[in-house]
Amino acid sequence: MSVAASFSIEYVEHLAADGRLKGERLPNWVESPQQLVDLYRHMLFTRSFDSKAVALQRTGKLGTYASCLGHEASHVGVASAMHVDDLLAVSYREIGAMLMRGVRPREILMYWGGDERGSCFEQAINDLPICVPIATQCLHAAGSALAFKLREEPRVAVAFVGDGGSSKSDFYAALNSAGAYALPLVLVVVNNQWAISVPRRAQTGAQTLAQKGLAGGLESIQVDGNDLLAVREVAEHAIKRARNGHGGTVIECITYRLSDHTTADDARRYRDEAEVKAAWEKEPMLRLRRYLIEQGLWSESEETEWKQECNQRVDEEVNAYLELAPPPATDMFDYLYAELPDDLRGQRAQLEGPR
Amino acid sequence: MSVAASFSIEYVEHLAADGRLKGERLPNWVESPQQLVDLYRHMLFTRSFDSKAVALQRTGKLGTYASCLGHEASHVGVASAMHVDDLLAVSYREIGAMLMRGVRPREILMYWGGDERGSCFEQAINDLPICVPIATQCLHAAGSALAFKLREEPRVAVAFVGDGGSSKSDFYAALNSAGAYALPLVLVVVNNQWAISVPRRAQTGAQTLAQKGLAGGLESIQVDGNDLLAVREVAEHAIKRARNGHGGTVIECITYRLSDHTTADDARRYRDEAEVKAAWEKEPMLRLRRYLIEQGLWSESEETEWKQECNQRVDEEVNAYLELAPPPATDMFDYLYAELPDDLRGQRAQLEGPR
Amino acid sequence: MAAITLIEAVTQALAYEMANDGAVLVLGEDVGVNGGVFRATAGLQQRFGDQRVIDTPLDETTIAGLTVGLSLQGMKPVAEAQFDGFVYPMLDQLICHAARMRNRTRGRLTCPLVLRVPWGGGIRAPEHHSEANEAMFTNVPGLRVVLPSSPQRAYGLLLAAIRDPDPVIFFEPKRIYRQYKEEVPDDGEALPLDVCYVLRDGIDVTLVTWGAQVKECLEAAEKLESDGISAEVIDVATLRPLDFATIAESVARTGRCVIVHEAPRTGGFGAEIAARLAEQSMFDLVAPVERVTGWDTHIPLFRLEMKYLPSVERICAAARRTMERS
Amino acid sequence: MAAITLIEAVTQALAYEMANDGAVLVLGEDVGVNGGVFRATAGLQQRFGDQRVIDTPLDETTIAGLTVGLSLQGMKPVAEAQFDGFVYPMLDQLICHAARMRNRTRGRLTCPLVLRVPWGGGIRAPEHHSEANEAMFTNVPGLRVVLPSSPQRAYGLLLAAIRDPDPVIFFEPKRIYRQYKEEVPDDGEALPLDVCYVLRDGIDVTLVTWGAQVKECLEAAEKLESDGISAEVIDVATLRPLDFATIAESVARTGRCVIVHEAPRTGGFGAEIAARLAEQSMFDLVAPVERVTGWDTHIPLFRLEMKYLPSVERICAAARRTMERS
Ligand SMILES: Cc1ncc(C[n+]2csc(CCOP(=O)(O)OP(=O)(O)O)c2C)c(N)n1
Ligand SMILES: Cc1ncc(C[n+]2csc(CCOP(=O)(O)OP(=O)(O)O)c2C)c(N)n1
Ligand SMILES: [Mg+2]
Ligand SMILES: [Mg+2]
Repeated sequence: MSVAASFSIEYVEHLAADGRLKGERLPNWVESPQQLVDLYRHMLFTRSFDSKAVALQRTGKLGTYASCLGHEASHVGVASAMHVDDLLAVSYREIGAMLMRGVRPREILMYWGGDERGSCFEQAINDLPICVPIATQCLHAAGSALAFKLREEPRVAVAFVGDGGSSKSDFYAALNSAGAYALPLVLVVVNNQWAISVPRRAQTGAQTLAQKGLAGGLESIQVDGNDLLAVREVAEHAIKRARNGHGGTVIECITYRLSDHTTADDARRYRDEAEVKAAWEKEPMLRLRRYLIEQGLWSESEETEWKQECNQRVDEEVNAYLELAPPPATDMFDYLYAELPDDLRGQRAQLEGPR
Repeated sequence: MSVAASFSIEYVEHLAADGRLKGERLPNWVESPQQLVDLYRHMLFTRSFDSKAVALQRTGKLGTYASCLGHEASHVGVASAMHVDDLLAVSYREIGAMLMRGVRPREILMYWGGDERGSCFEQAINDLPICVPIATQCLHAAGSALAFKLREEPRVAVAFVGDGGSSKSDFYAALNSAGAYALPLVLVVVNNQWAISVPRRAQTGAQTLAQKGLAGGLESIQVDGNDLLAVREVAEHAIKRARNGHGGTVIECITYRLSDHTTADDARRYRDEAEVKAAWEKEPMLRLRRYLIEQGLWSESEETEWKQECNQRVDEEVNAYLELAPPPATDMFDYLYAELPDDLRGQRAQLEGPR
Repeated sequence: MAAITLIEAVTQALAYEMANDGAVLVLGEDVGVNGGVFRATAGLQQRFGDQRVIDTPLDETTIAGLTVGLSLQGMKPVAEAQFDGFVYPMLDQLICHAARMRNRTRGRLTCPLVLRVPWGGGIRAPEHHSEANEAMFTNVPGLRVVLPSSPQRAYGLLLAAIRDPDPVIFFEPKRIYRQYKEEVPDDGEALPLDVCYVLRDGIDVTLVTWGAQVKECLEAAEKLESDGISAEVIDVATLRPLDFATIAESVARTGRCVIVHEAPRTGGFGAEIAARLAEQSMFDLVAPVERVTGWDTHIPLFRLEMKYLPSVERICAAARRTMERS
Repeated sequence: MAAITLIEAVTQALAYEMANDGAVLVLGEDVGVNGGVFRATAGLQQRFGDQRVIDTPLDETTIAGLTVGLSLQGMKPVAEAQFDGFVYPMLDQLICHAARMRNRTRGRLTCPLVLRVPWGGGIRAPEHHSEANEAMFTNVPGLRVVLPSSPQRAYGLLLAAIRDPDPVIFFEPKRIYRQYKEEVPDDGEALPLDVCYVLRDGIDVTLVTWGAQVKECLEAAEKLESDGISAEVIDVATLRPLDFATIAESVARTGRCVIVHEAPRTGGFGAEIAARLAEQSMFDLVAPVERVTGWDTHIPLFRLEMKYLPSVERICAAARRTMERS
C-alpha cells in the first residue's frame, strides 16, 4: 500500500469578530488604510441598498427579492480583487459584488421588479446577468474562461455559487473543466449555511465545500467569509494565479444568511432564532467597523454621514426605477432573435394590434 | 492560517506483473487457494466469451460490441465480493462482472444483437441492465441504495463507471448523494486510460480519479485494476463498510483497454501501438496464471482443458442466441406501459395488420 | 367536510396515499421541514417522518436519478421539481430511463414514479419560475402527462398518478393553487388517468384547454353566451395518453374548435389536438381550428406576463372568428 | 469537383467556415484526433490545431455550458452531441440560457452557437443511438432548428447556421450520411434558414417530410406515379422558424397532405404542420390530413427498428387514403 496523492485544505482568517487582527499585521494586499475605508463604504452602501430593496418589496413595489444581508465581505472582498476586464458570473444574491462591479442599483431593482431591461447593464458590460437556475452560471464562466485562454487574453472569470449550489451538477462540471483545461476560473462558494430550508450538512458528506475542488485538481481553500481582509487576500491570490496561467481555484467563504431566503420565504419555519442571533455576533460589518474605528480610520460621525449619503443615493435610484414606464410588450418579440423571422410577424402584429 | 481538512489517497497492489506477490503473503480475503483458481477460471471464461463476441460481430452476426479485454480482474474482483442480494449497475463494458453475477452469455449477445429481451435477465434479477447513457447508472445505484437504507435491508449497490464517465454530472451527483445520505454505495471507476479517443489526462486535472470521492466525503482509494488480489480486497472492504452503515466509497481501478473502444472503433487512429504493447505486459490474466502455476495451483494442461470447456459453453450460448426468432414487433407496444392505453390501440393494430 | 384549495387537495392526496401505502415517499428540495416552497408537502414530514419525506441536495439531476433508483426497488417516489423552469436537468433520467425501463427490460424492471411540477405563469414570480413546458414530455413514449385544474381533479388524479405502475409527470397550475375552494372528500377515490372533462356544455364552439386557462375559458364561455354563442368547455386533464374521443365527439356537434394553452404556440401540445382534428374530424369542422396560446416567445418577466398569457378577450375573439369563418 | 456525401458536406462546411472566420471553433467528445465517431470533424484538428478543435471531458452538461460561455465571448462554437440520445443533459443550458440570453439581456449578450446532432435511426446502432427528438426543441422560442437531407443542403444550411447570430440546433440524419453523393461547390454560399424545399412537383397530394424520410417520400412518389397519383414532395429543412407558406401553397393546389417523420407521432413536429393546415388551409383540404410517423413507442433495438420507421408502403397507403377519402 502506498500513497497516491495527499491534500490539505487551508482556512484563512485575519480579522476576529471583535475587530482585532489575528496576526501581527495587515495582509499584504492592503496598500493603504484608505483602501479599507473605501471597501467598508462599499459594504455599507450594499447594506443600505439591500434593506431598501426589502422595504420596497414589503410595500408591493418590487417582486420577490433575495437579500444579501451578511454577505457583504464575501461579495466586496471578491469583486474588489477583480480587474475591470474580468468577468463576473453571479447567482442572484451577490448584490454587493454586482454593485462593486458597476451594476446600477436601478438595474437590480428593474430585474426584481419584473423588467428584463435590468439585465442590460449600462456599465458592467463584461458581466453576466443574474442567473436563477442554480450553478449554471459556473459553466458560463468556465466557457468564458476557455475563450479568454484560447485568445490569450489576460482575463479571469469569477463565478459565485451557494452552498446549495455546490451540490449541483453544473458546479461539478465547471470545476471538472477548469481542471481539464487549466482555465482562468475562480469558483467562489458562498457557504451561508442554508439553501432555502436545507442546512449545509444535508447537502453533502464532505467536511468542507472547498475540497470539492480536489475532484478537479483545483486549488481549494476555505476562508472566513465575514472577514473582508481574508476574503480579499484569498480572492486576489486565486485571481492572480488564474491570470498567470496556473489554473482554477475553489474558494469556500464561510458566512451566514442573516435574512430569510427571499422575501417570499419565512425562515422561522425551519431554523432556530438562536442560531441567527449567534450569527449576528460574527457578521462582517461590525468587526471591520470596530477595527477601523480602533485604528482611527473611521468614526461614528463618518458612519452616520456615509449612511445618509448611501440612503440618498439609493433613493435616487429607487425613484429612477419607480418612474420607469413599462417596456413595450412587443419587446418580447423584438429581442428574441437578431431579426424577427417571418414566421412570427403575424403573432407580433396580433400582440400589437387591437385584440 | 490553519488546516481545515486533510486527505490522502492510497494505492493498493498485491500481485506484480511478473506474478510475484509484493507482500509477504496473500491478502486476508483469500480463504483457500481454490478460491483463486475459481476466480481465475471466471476471468478466463470472460475472455473466451469476449473474443467470441468480437468474432461474431466481425462476421455480421452481432451488432456493435464493447470488448472487455484486459478488464477481467477489475470485473471479477468486484463482482465476486458482492452478495447475491446486492445490486450491480454496469455501464456496457462490464461483461466479466455481469457473467459472474449470473447474466447468461446469450442475454449479453441478445442485447448487442438488437433484441430487448437480452435485458430481461433470467437469473441476475437484482441487477440493472446495460446502461449506455454514460454514468446515469450511478444514480440508479444511489437511488437503489437509498431504498435499501430506508428499508434497513443489508444490501449494497455497486456501480461501475469509466474514466471518461467519471467526468459526467451523474457520477458527481451520485457521489454527492452517497455522502449526503451515507448510502451503501460503491462506485467503481474503471480507469482504462481511454474514453473512446480521449485520454485520461484530458478528462480532468485531478491527479487521481479516486480523489473525486473526496468531493462527497466518501472513502476514496486507488487500486491496481489488473491485480485480482488487490481489487477483490479493496472491493470487499468497501462493500462491507457500506453494508455496515458506514457509507460509500469510490474505488479507482487502474487498468487498460486492450481492445478498440467497440467493434465500430479503430483505436489506431488515436493511440500508439507501443502504449498498447506495454499494457499487454501488465494485463491481469498472465500475472495470475504465473502466480497460480508457480504455486502449483494450476497447470498448462488445466489451462488448455478449461479453455476448451469455456469455448464449448460459449458455443452453446451462441447457438441459443443465433437460433432465437425475432421478437414480435408488437412488443414495442406491449411493454410500453403496464396496460396499453386506449389511445395507442389503433397504432398497435396498424403495426400488426397488413399495411 | 371543509372546502379546500387545489394545493390543499395535493397535500391531502399525498397524505392519504402515504398512509395507505408504505412504499410511497416524497422527495425534493425543501419538501421536509419547510413543507415545500408552495407548501404542498406541509406537515407531511412531521406526520410521516424524515424517512418518508426527504430533502434532497440541490440538484435536479440527483432528484431524477434517485427517483428512478428508488422506483426500481419497488418504492413509489413522488418527487417535486421546485418550479417548472428547473425540470430540464431531469429530462435525461426521465426520458432515457424512467420512460423506457419497462420496455427495455421487457417488464423485468419498472419505474412507478411521479414527478410533481408547479407549472405556468401569472403569479409575478421571478425569472425561470413561470414556464409551461408540458410539450417537452408529450412526445415521450412511456410517460403519462397529467395536468389537473380543480381541487377535486387534483386529488383524484394525483392518487391515480401515484398508484399507476408507470412514470407520471404531474403538472400543477400554480396560478390557481389557491384560486378557489371546493369540497374534496378524502375518500381515496382516484380518477381515471385518460379522460377529458366536459366542464360546460355548448353547441356552437368547443373550447379545449388545460390547467389555469380553464378559468379563462369558462369566463370566455360566459361572455360568449351573452353574445348568443354557446361554448362547450373541455378540460383535457390528461395530455398523454389523450382522450381524443371526448374532444372529437364535442367537435362533431359544434363544428368549431378553439384550443387554448399558455405554452408557446409552435410545437405546443395544442398542435397535437389540432392535428388530430385535421386527421379525424376534418369533415365535422365547419370553420378553421383556432389556437389561443402564449406567444412564440419566452414568457416575459412579470411586468409583461399578462400580455403573454391567453386572455378572455383573445379567447372570445378566436371563438367569434370561428363563427364568422363558417 | 468531386461529388461528396452528406457527412463530407458537413466537414466541408466546417472547414470552410473555420478558415473564413477565426471565431469559429469545434468542440465535443472525440472530435479531435479521432475526427468524431462519424468522422464529421475528420482532419480538422490536424488542419486548424487543438485550439480550434477541442475534445471535451465526457459530460454533455459541460459541453452545452462551455458552448454557451464561449458564445457569450463572441466565439462561434460548433458543438457536437455524439448521438441524439445524449442531448437531454444539454437541454437546460440550451433552453434556459442559449435560447434566452439575447431576450433576457435585451440584446446585450447573445449566443451565436450551433449544436450538431447526428439524428435518427436505421443504422443498426446500439440502444440510445437512434433517437429523433427534434420536437424537444421546436417548442423553444429563441432557437432555430434545422435538419438537412442532402449534401448540398447540409453544406449551405450548416454555413448559415454557423453565421446566424442566434443558437441553432442542427440535426444530421445519420442514416443518409453516406447514402449518395452529389456535387457541392465549396463556395461558401449559405442557404436561407427559413425555407422549405419542393423536391418534386405534383398535383394530387403533398408529402411533407424532413431528414432521412425524404428518401422514402421520393420513392413513394415514384410508386404512386405508376398508380397515376401525382405527389409533390417537400423537404421542410428548417423546422423552426417554419416556412409554412410553401406548404400551404402546395396544399392549396393538391388539397391533400401526408406528413412523414420518424419521431413518435403524438406531440411530434408533424402535429404543428397539421395544426397549421387545420388553421390556415382548412378550406383547401379535400381530404383529412395523414401522418405517417414512428409509432408512439420507443424506437426499438435494431432487430425491430425497420418495423418502427415509416416505410414506403405506409406512405403510399396514406397517400392513397387521402385520394379515397376526398
Ligand atoms: C436549478 C434550480 N433549482 C431550484 C431552484 C430554487 N432555488 C432558488 S435558490 C435555492 C437555494 C439556493 O441555495 P444556495 O445555493 O445555498 O444559495 P443561497 O440562496 O443560500 O445564496 C433554490 C433551491 C433554482 N433557482 N434553480
Ligand atoms: C451520455 C453519453 N454521451 C456519450 C456517449 C458515447 N460514448 C459511449 S462510450 C464513450 C466513452 C466512455 O469512456 P469511459 O467512461 O472511459 O468508459 P470505457 O469505454 O473506457 O469503458 C462515449 C463518449 C454515451 N454513451 N453516453
Ligand atoms: Mg446558501
Ligand atoms: Mg475508459
